[in-house]
Amino acid sequence: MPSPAYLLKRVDFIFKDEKDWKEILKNSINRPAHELINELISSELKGRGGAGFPTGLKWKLTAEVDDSIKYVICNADEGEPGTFKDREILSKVPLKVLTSMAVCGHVIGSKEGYIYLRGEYFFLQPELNKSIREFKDYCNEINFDFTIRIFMGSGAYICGEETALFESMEGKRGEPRNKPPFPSTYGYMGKPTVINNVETLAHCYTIFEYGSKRFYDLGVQYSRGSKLFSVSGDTPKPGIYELELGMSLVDFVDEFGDGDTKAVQVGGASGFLVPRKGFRETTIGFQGKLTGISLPTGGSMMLFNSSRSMYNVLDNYLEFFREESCGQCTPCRVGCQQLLNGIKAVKRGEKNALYLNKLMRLTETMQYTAKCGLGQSVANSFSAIVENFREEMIY
Amino acid sequence: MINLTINNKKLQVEEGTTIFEAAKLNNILIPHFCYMENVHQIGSCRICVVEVEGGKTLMASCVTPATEGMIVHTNSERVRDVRKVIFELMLSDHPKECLSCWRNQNCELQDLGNLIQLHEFRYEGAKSKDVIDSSSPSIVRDSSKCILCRRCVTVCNEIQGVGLMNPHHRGFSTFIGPSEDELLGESVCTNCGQCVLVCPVGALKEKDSTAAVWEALYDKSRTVVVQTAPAVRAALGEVFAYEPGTLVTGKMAAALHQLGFDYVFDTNFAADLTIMEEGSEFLERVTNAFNTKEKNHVLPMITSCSPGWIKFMEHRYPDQLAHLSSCKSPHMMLGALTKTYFAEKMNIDPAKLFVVSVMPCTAKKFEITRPEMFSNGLADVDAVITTRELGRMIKDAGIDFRSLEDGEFDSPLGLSSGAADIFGTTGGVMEAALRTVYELVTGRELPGIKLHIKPLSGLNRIKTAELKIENPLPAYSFLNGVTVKVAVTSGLKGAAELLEQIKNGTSPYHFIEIMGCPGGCISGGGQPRPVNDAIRTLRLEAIYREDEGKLLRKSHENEDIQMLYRDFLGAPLGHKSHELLHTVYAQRSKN
Amino acid sequence: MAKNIKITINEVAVEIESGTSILDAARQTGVIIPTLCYHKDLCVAGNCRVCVVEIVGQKRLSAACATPCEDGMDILTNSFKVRNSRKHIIELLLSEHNADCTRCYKNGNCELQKLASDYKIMTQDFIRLSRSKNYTIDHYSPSIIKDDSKCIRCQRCVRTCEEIQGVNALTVAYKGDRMKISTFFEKPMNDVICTNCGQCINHCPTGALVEKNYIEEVWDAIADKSAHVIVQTAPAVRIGLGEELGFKAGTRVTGKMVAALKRLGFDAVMDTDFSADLTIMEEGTELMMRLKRALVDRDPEVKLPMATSCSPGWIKYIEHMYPNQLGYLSTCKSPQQMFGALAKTYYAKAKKLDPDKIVSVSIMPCTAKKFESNRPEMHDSGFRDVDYVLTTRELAIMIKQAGIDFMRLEDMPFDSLMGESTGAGVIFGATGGVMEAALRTVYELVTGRSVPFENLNITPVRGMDGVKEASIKIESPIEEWEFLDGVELKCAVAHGLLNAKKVMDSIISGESHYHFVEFMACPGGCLGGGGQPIPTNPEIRRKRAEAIYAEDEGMPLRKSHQNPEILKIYNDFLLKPMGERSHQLLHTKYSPRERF
Amino acid sequence: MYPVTELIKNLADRHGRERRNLLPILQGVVEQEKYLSEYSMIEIARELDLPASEVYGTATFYSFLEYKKMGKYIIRICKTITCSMKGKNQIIKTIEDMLKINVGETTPDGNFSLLQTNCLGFCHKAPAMLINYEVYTDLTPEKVREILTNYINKKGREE
Repeated sequence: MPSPAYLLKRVDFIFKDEKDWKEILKNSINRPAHELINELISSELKGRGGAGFPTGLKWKLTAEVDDSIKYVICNADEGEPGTFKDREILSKVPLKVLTSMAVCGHVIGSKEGYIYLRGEYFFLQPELNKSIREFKDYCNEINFDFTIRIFMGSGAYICGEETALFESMEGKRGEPRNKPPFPSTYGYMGKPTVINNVETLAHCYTIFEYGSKRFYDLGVQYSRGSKLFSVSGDTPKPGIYELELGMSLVDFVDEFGDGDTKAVQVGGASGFLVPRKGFRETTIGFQGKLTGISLPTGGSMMLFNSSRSMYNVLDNYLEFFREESCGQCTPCRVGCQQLLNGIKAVKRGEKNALYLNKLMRLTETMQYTAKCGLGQSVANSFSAIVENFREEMIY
Repeated sequence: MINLTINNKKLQVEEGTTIFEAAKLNNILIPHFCYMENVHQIGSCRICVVEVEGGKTLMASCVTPATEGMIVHTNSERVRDVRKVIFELMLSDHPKECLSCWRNQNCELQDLGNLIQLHEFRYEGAKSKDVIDSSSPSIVRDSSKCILCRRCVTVCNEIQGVGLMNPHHRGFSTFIGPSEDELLGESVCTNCGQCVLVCPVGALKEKDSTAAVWEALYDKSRTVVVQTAPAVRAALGEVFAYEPGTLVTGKMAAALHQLGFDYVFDTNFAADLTIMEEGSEFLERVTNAFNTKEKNHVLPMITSCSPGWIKFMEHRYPDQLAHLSSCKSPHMMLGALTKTYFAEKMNIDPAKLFVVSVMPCTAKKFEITRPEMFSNGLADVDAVITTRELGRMIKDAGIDFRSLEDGEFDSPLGLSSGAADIFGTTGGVMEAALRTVYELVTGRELPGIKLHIKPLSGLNRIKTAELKIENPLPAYSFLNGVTVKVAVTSGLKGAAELLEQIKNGTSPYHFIEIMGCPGGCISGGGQPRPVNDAIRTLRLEAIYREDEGKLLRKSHENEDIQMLYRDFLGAPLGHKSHELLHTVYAQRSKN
Repeated sequence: MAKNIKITINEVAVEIESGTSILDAARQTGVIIPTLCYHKDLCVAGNCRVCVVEIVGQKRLSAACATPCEDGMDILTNSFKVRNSRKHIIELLLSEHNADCTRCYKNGNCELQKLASDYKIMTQDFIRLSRSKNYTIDHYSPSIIKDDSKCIRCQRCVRTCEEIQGVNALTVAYKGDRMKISTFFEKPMNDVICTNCGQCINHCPTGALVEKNYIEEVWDAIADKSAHVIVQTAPAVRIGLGEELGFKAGTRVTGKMVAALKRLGFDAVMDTDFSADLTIMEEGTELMMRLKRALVDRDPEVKLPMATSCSPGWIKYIEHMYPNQLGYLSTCKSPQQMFGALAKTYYAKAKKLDPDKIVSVSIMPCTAKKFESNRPEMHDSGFRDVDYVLTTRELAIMIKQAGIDFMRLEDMPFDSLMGESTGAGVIFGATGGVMEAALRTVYELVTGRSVPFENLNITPVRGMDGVKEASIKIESPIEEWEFLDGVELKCAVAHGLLNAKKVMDSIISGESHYHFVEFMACPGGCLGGGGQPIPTNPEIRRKRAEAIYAEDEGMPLRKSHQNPEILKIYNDFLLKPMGERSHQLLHTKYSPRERF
Repeated sequence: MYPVTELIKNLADRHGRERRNLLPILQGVVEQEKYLSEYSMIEIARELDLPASEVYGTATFYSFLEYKKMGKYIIRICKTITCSMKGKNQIIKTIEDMLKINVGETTPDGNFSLLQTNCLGFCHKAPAMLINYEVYTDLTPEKVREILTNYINKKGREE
């Protein structure tokens, strides 16, 4: 257990002003590419979208592929239930994101950047276009050839997955592709592509601004830096908070819970549900052997108090997955339906409680064999809820 | 001879052959369902109806004898429509779950559907009672799939004479099985599995033990030993589309290795051991009878390697149990030895050993649950899988059986003689025993071309033979001039006949071999389908081919057996043999 | 040469080329991995997940068909995790599937059925979803029946229609659990751009897409004593039928096929090859007349190159996609329709039969012929030229139904009057066959000498690559055609509609200028047609092609104009090719169709 | 020339006629017509030289691209976990009572359609809803009634 002094440390990097973005952009694009890459690698920044892939490595891999056309894409699809931080970033500090995209273009040798904005954020467009025009003018001023365009999604949670996003941008159904090949070699239009979450690019900006040391000092081993958390559910103060990674859940609940928190959903529907008895040994951060388990997260924290029935929670998640699955691969398309019908049958008493164990084994199969993250992560919350709240599932 | 025309093709057949047989002889196949060669033709399903010119109604070709000048159409419009309706009526009371049924792609109803090409859904009605009886360790009965073709009734009553499977009630609520509330596990069922063999659909199946075997295979802490019965290698090929009667011994061993079994032994080794034990027991009884004065000798001695037959005798002739040889069946012997002799030799903890036997027989699944089949607290054999189940496991593991190179059995329990191989067929055990006993008594080889006793081979129900003993070795001088009379039968009907003779004391024989299934183990309850006399003959010939192909032809010349006695058992019928290799029998209620 | 890498599969060390997928590597080492959405003709989709295998060290299982091997990989195709997952996936597929196999057309030849029986799915613990979904069956098209209750959504049909045919009649629609394979706005197959080529049927693993079968109607026709039922068999049927009845791919069963047809009860068994030779006479003459109008009369609106018109799938394709280029098509009917027209006129008169009583049945390797036979303009004989069209598969079913033991039949010859055929007629079944047959006759008519190729095999038009070109120089022709002296007759052959589109686009853009182009809708030509036995893949197509060319070499006559029955029909009935009666019976016109 | 065809022509000129411009064009049509009719899909396919079924397949994948007749204002209530915890059902009940339609239906006068949608990204101000492209958060039954009435009036004013 980290020392008690290690309480929640509020941090303020992301939403700090972005007034000197021009200057950062200018001297970043004058620094050699490998230096910028090493800066990112030494900062140990990991993807904030939820997958947690080291950003430095991602840029490095794509930079190494020699191809005249490459793309930089900012993934602003943010469909994960309970997550609303990207929208805040894009409305408050859009230029940070644009700068990081330009620097990435410089590092990997790409001239085109796209922001994949989800359909539900249609109202963000006018504001964002204004910033892009402003950014474009400055780029022409320092004759740095990098254009950024917005690509609007149309309401499909699966398009948050990187290869489904490429398919969607290519005008096709958002069905994830086979991996390998990975985006760094075969991304949008078959060209090498870097695709990063909005918040990850915002953190890159911080690293280019203050150097990797300031970022590295925050957080704990394996989970460096700070993270934006979207807090919602049964909490007196829902909203967005930038906290250091590696904090323990018990501190978090003390701060944000309403005193009667029964469970916390970390990382949205595809994340992990931690019951009260698990708070003590769970920390928020990427893998690595801190005491107990640590959970990668896209930042969504939903708190449930004892008035909530976990059966309804799981029913809602499975309904969400059943509808949002792209329907391409068997384990996910049919698996979600079986899980949903299964828990309904158990609740109505048509199947006895042992059927839940069969469904648990089914989720294991889905985890091992589904083609993309959606199908693989249905198991996380299902097993947690069925294991810890079995009575609520049956009666 | 009568001449008739079928599908305007002139034919000539003997008097009395049915239309179905007449067509079959001339390469015209008429769709049929309840008819089965060598079982029965009772015309109950009406699928094989044909139109005879001049006849008012359509006639069931399997029961209508051909008459002079008959003009038959097997495919007229009327016949095809009727056939479609009958087929649909059968289907209306059949579950539409082909893909999760164990008979998928090996089911006569599916093949018929492929032929009739029915695509309408006209009749949907009530479903008959859905009873699943899995009380027996060998056979599972699922009445929802039963088509009431009554093949199992004929097999159980006429061919096996056990008389358990019978139709009950009337009209739509007719069902086939033991009586209403009786369970297979507690009935007189001998688990011989002949009903499973002839069932065209999934109504009767062997109890699946592949799950337990897979579990053991994946459990790294256990050593998994497998043994294969003599009759398996002659039929396993049929699961992989080989012609019936192809020997696949080498490929079978290779496949078992690839499946992940740690040691692949051969039940044939234990068959040689059985000959040593049973042969000595027979000699002991004969010496009591002819040499010493007490009259408490019990002859004739009956072989005891068919568990189906043993359970039948325990039910039907409880007071003749003394005639049974006290030897266990070969695969139980090998199981016992594995957990004692082999475990010691390789210093493996017997509790960690998991013995699997691949058998052509479903009754063996019952046999391993008998209380006497445990030595020092451990079950001799932990799981029995049939030839069909082994075929499925091989397919399940994605092994391309046909392209396997031949593998070998592991020593020390893998070597076997030709005499052991012929255990698989009716008359085989007797011939193997006589080869050894005759040589022990006279010092000379058994007379007869290639060591075969001609009258004992073949498929007829009861076969007898006599063997005159002249100038035996001095130890057996009292046998000089004695003619040993032996009898062999397969199928419980024949067994009942011989037992009646014993019961009223008129049995002239000294040694009787009885197998539970007609044709012996080559057509046991666990063998691939279909089975008819032609296929039995092909498998029989394959077994004899394997026997003749071996240098080692007699059980007592098997060095590993001699080493086993030297190192472990001492002498046949010794103290250790009694403890591990012999068993007792229990009297069971008559009905 | 790609460098070799070392991997182990089921603890057996193997060396393979880097980049081969795990599936191919396993196949080379004799390990079978089950697949469903994988097909040799199509790209790798990796969406059924039945072929997942475990790579030691990785938590998740990877799809064998889509994962390339890397050096030092340790692959287990049957570990505990793999077996459990595979069983679950198959059970999931079954829970959505209408498992009433006894009544399904594909019973016994369905990949899902084989998979379920190989991997012994005995438990039935998932909820039956198929009952709660209102699946629809689309049986409006004369060629194809689409039954959604049997679809496992492996998308093989969508990929076929897109990659091989470029028609895109089928697509994947909706999302999540409502995802299904459907046409534009779920319209019946008959109302969308579908060319009925049947390639989707050939690539569908289950009974979701099957051909509309007329077995019952043909049986009733045979049983009707008053009707005179005649049957014609296409060139590609005789080398495909054997596969359905126990023979290896590529076995020629011509004689047995005729014997079986006679045993089934057809009154006259004749050969489409006869009308194939007839097509060569008609089409060859038409080509000559076009060349004459182009080179001699300098007629501006003559359309060159002339395109063959014997593949109805191709005809419907060009009517949809190039409605104003129909002039390129030869006006000849397909051999099947020519035969039908003649059957109810020439044959009826010769055999003194009432045409109304004649039922003309044709056995074709193709489902598009079913559509062609009920096109409005195919009634030139006063009645419907061809009443029923059966595919090779349907014929095999009828033979089984009639209880004929096909293996033991002795060969029998075709009946007279329209049964004679030449080697040129037989090779119609392979891609490049029509071109070769035409060149053999046209070259000889023009120059009096036979085609300058060894043993008459014009090899450049043979083989399986998408577009093939050939050109023959015409020297010192006979005086009637001397305007052709020195002309280089340029021809092309395209099979598969995507290749057809390439050739058509290059013709329209003026990039290439041929004189004569052969178009076939199906890859491999008719021998790979939508009605041929399933499975069909590249090796099987090659074996069937070899069989056809072997049949050609075995025929006594090798050129269409040597066929005695053809000469007889011309001087008895048709008088001369492209004559007045030919126009009335053997030629047709085409109608432009909406593309969407 | 139907107005839709012209609209599609302009969109195609603006975005381009490649496959990757399909989605922006579809969105443009939905913005104007509120749904993709059969006719408009065929026009798009003709304009981009794409098979019609591909356009249909892609359009039906995305929940915002409706392919059935929709009202002028499309109300989308978020039904994901936090919003449904915070009383989404009452909101739906109020709207159903006001507009006399159930979820998934359109008012007879063709003004309003009521749908449910997945997470809108306003969980901290749940429950939330979209009307066409406007977001309304922290909804209470009264607030909803008030929003709807001024939509109805605004609607009235335009006529």
